[in-house]
Amino acid sequence: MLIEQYLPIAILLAIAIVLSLIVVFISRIMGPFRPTAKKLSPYESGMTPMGPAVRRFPVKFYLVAVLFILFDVEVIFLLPYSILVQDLGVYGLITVSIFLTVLTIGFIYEWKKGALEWE
Amino acid sequence: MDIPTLESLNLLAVLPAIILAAYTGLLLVVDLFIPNENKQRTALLAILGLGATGVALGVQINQYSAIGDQMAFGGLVIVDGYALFLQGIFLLSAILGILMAMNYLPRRGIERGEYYSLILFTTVGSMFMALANDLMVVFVALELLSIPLYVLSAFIRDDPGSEEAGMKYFLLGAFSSAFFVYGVALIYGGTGTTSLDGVAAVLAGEALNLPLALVGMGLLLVGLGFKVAAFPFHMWTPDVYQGAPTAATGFMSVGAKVAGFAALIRVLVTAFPGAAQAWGLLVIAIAILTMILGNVTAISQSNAKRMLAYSSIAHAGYILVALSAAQFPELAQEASSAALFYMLTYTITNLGAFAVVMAIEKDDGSGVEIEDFAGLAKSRPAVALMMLIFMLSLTGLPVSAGMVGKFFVFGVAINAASQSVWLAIVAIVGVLTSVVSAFYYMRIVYMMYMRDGDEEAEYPAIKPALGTALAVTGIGTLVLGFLPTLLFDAAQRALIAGL
Amino acid sequence: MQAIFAIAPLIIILPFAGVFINAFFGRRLMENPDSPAPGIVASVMAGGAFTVALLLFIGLLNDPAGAQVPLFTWMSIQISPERTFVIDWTLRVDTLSSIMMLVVTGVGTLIHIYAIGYMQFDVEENVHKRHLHGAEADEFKRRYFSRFFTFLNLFLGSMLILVTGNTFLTLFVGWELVGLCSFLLIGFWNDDPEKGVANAKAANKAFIVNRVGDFGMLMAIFLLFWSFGSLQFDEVFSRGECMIEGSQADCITLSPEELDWNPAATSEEEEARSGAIGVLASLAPAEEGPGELNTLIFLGAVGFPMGAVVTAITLLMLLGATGKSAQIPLFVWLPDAMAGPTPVSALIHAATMVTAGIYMITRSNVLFHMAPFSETVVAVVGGLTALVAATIAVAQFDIKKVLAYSTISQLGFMIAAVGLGGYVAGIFHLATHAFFKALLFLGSGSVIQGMERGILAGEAGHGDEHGSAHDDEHHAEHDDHHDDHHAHPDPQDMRNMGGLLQRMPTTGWTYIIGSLALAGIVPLAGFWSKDEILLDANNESLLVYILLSVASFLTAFYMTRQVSLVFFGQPRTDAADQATESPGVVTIPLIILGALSVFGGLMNLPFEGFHQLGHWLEYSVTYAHIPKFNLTVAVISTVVALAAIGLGWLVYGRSPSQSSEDQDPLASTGPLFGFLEAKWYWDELYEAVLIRPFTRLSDFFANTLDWNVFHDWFHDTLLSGFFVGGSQIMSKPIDQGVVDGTVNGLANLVSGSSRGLRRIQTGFVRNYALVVALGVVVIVIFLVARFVL
Amino acid sequence: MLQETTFLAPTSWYVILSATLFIMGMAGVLIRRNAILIFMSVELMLNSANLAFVAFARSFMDITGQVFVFFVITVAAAEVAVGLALIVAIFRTKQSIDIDELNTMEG
Repeated sequence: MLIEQYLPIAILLAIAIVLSLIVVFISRIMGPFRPTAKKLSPYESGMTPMGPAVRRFPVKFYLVAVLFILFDVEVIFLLPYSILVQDLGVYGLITVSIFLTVLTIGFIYEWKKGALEWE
Repeated sequence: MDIPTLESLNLLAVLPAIILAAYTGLLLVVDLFIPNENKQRTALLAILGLGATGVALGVQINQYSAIGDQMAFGGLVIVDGYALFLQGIFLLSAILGILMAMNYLPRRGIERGEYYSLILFTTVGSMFMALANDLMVVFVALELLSIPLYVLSAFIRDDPGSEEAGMKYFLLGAFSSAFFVYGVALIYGGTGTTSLDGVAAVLAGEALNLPLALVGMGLLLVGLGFKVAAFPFHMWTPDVYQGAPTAATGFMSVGAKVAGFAALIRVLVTAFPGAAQAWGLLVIAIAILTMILGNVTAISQSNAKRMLAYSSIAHAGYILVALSAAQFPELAQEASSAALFYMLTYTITNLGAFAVVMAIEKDDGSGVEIEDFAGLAKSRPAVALMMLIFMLSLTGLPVSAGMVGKFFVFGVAINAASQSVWLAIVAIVGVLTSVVSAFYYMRIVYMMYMRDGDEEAEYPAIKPALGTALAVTGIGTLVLGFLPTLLFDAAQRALIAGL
Repeated sequence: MQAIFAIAPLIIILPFAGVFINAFFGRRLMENPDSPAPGIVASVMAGGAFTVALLLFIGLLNDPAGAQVPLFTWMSIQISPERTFVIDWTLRVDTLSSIMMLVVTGVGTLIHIYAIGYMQFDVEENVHKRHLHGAEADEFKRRYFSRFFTFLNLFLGSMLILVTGNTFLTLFVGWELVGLCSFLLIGFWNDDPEKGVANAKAANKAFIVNRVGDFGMLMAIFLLFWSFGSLQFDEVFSRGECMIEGSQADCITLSPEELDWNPAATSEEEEARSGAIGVLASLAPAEEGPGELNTLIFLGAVGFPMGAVVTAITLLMLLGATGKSAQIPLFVWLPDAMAGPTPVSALIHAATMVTAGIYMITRSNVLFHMAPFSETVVAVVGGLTALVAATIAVAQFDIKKVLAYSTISQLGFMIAAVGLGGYVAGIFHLATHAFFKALLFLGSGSVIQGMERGILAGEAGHGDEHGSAHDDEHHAEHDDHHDDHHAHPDPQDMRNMGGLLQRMPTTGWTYIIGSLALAGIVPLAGFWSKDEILLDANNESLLVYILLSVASFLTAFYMTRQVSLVFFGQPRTDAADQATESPGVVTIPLIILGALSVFGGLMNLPFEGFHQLGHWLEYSVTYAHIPKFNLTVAVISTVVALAAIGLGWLVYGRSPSQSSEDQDPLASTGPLFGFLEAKWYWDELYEAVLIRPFTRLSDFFANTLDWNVFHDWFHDTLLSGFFVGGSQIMSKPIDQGVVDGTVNGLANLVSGSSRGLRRIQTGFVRNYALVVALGVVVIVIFLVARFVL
Repeated sequence: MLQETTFLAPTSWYVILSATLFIMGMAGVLIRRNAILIFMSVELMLNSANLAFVAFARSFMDITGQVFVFFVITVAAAEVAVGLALIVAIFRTKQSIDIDELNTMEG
């Protein structure tokens, strides 16, 4: 294969970038721009804004993030398997089910530990 | 493409490890349904599982002479005498570790079922460290071993010391394992394989890219050197040992260290006989520095746990002495068996020492200063006697396990001295430093027997669990001292086919 | 081997049985807290060991070749595919070890018996000191009385392990065990209200000083194993002699039958043997010396001439001997060791343990014979020690201190003897010295307790007019030093004694006999053995001869001084006045030992046909030789001794001082006497030469190796050059507590550097990471360099 | 084993890149004070190793390297889990994750 075959992709990229830029700036270019404090204040559906827009996330999010990572990883192993599922046959099935059992154990654990209850 | 079959996995060969792994997962779930007030059951269950594993292991050891070495997981894992012997050590230390914890955790009010599961996880990791025949397995085992330890050392919630210990251990551990991984990457780049035999073969023949592999080996040395707390990768040890709950410290001081050596010896001896001179010199240098630093720094410690941490660094040095003799192929076997035996004696003695520390530690975790040993001989003669035994053994005075272990280790170094005079030097440094070590070990003896503690200092009651642990370790130390041949032969037989 | 030798293991088993009994049932044996049961058990065991020793001795009379009685295989290590290194625990019964066994068990038994009486009183007194009453007191008695005898038996067993060992390793095990016992027994009263700490310190001093010696031993053993491939006595010696002409390889792979030649071979057997090994035929002691020992011994990659290696080994052994046998420079621990109860001083620090060094050297006579240089060093060290210690003894006032230094000096005699190749003389003196020095120590113990009884009596309140008058005049005219000197007279200070001969006749007379024996008066035991040593010295080296002669002059002198201070003249304190004789259990051993001190010489008279000991030892000591009796030497030594006694009598005996405050007559020599009284400032010398420099050096370590320096350099200069804020990591100075004072000068060095090293441990994760990273860099550089170069 | 084609970058480039990343990660660990940043630096080191693995695997046309990468990623995830938990715990007690404040133990 040759470098030329990348050309369409390159063009597509270029167009995408240009378009997005246009979309972003067109309003600024076209419309009038007379800022006031109210206008600049973050929009909270009409209410007067309270506190800074940027706040610390509660630790819960760390927890969720961690859990996400853990279960995200299993995809790494499942993807190759899913491709070869036919060839691997029983052997693959058993192996993967072992893998999933282990993950499930982890899942049961955090479930019982209440990591999944939001409040 | 060829699909491996379940037969090709040869799971039977690694049955003990698999049993333990499965059991651990199970225990983790079962523990959820055990009410908090009697987590002791979890501990008993854990011991049960270890026992079952032990049985399986025993059967294997029995058949070993008949069957010989086996491969499993298509050569990723090798089951030889070396692995069997070490697995034995790991199970022993795990059982003892749990026994101690059963008494200790409730007192500190930190008993949670996870503790026991975590110990089992670590043990599985250690076992695979010993079984590994492929850097991939070594790496996964290494992490499976380390990560639970991070948690264990931070196990006392919102106790700054414990948290600090956990954090330090974790950051540095991750740091060093990064080196390890990169080392593997370089070796893979240099030789095109990660299997130990493969690497050896390539290095023996026309290496694809030798310096890459060599540097990779160096980085492996870093990663494993960190686990065994060898200079200059020892820095985490004192802080972690001091901050972590004593039960965890005791377990960590043997389990992790021995596992680290298990992999270190296996990797260097199996995969890098080609580069023996290179790592030989490195190991010698590291051994010398480790022994000196550990022993010397231990002297000015005032906290018993910290002192023992430095002493454990020193002992890593002694084991390295044996390893450094293993650079000569004809001595590799003797050297490794000396190391194995030393690790066994060290495991038992050191666990015992920590058990004593736990026996005098107060419920708030204080009372582990060396001064707190004062007058122990009066108030707790039995415990003091135990500590005396352990201290003598750690010093290496006759007739104790430690003396025999040192004798073998230095003996093999002396033998190897006919090959390179460095070995002589390392042996001499070893003897000198163990003389030095008498200073700080005897200081505890002096405290116990020649100083009066305050009379009303009352120590926590010793529950049967801890008592058992103490008895086992104490008797073990003496037996190993008087009848070393018993196990040394075992250690050697372990090596006949191994490595 | 004779059937009788099969009982050899008993000699070790019995004492340990005693240990077991006393350790576990000792207290139960003492239902009545005053019952001497544990003591009796221990004594019986010791006596049993003695009978075993006797039986073995008889066995040896029939079969002098002796035997090696295997106990069990201690360890076996696969050195290399074809060779296994086995250490059997084998008891070696030969003429040399049997002599040692007899002395150890014999004297040991007597001292055990004596200790029964002594310790009952001693424990009683410690109960008083601690103001214990009722059950508490009883428990105290039970604990300490039985503990003492446990230790004593343990010592006996260990000492026997030492002398019966068949390999250097077993010897070393015994070596360490006796060291441990001495440590335990010196610190026996470590919880004594006043002297407790001092005792503990003394114990530690002994322990640590001995570690230095042990280090020498250990290195010697490693070297031995390294160059001769074995630790078994016979193998080592035969291989050694083989290597004089053969190569290391040939000799180490001698076939077994060549190995088990027995050193007791008589000369023609030796011829045969040398034929067998094929190298000893040409070996005549005359033509030996480093010159001949130029075959290479390979240590590591390099080969050294055999002479050098053997010299190194023997010198290291000497270091070990100076530790155990309290020779220059390591003798400082022995005087402090007198902190232990008197039976301990007698048994361990006079009769047996301290002679281990002499035994060890005699045992290795083959090696020493190969290294003339070491022999000279040994002889000179011995001679010097003999002289120096003797001078110190002249100016001591503590009755036990005098004996302690006298012991050091006598050990010097023995070391000098073995250094001169006079192994017979050395062992001979070892035996006789064991008799009379044990006697003297036990006597002193009896004296001390007599004094203490006197003190108790005084406290009980009936001090007669003489005493009280004495009392007043002191209160009237003397400063408070003398005041409390008198109020609580130190029962060990000879200035407080005097005129005890009437009050303690048995003790007194036996003591006098002992001192005469020590002074070397015909025909007492001491004369013959010392004369034999002087003979050797006279033949071998003039220097040593002079040293020893002066030393023996001083010996006679200070003994006279002591005897006249203690037993003659008027009592100088009430205590001395009311001192009373000790009970039979104490005095009977004195009498027996007295008899031994008188007739002990018979075992080896220097006349043709009377050299029993000499011929006896020839079976086990390859280079034993018997010097020709030389009348002039004998006469000179006698004259010297008599002169010294006369002088001593003139100075001390004729006009005995009346009160305990009188100056010592010799004090007129001013600084000299002070110098001697201060023990040549030996400890201060160590303080100045070792400890203080070490401390300074360690400060140097602490400050120069200080992590801050390195760190600031690294971080501020390198890292913070690129990144901000790295430098304040290290800003926290660390000051750590001082090491507990239990470690001596050497430790100061180590602990100093230790504190230095501690600074590296800053507690900052990033520094740890930094160190790791540096380690990585070094390793990688090393490996790359290896590959590139 | 490796047939060089015109447009494939030579393996050495990847290795050099990975080495650079590794060093950067190392430096990050040494100079950062925020636990999370240190932790991310460690992750950077791990991933630089992954890059090397993949590059080598490609040059050898061998799958092992890629499999290893899977394992590294997995383990890294596990480490993240533990690490974050620790950091959170410490933040709860100390209200800060500046690791230079973790120096109560020393010597």
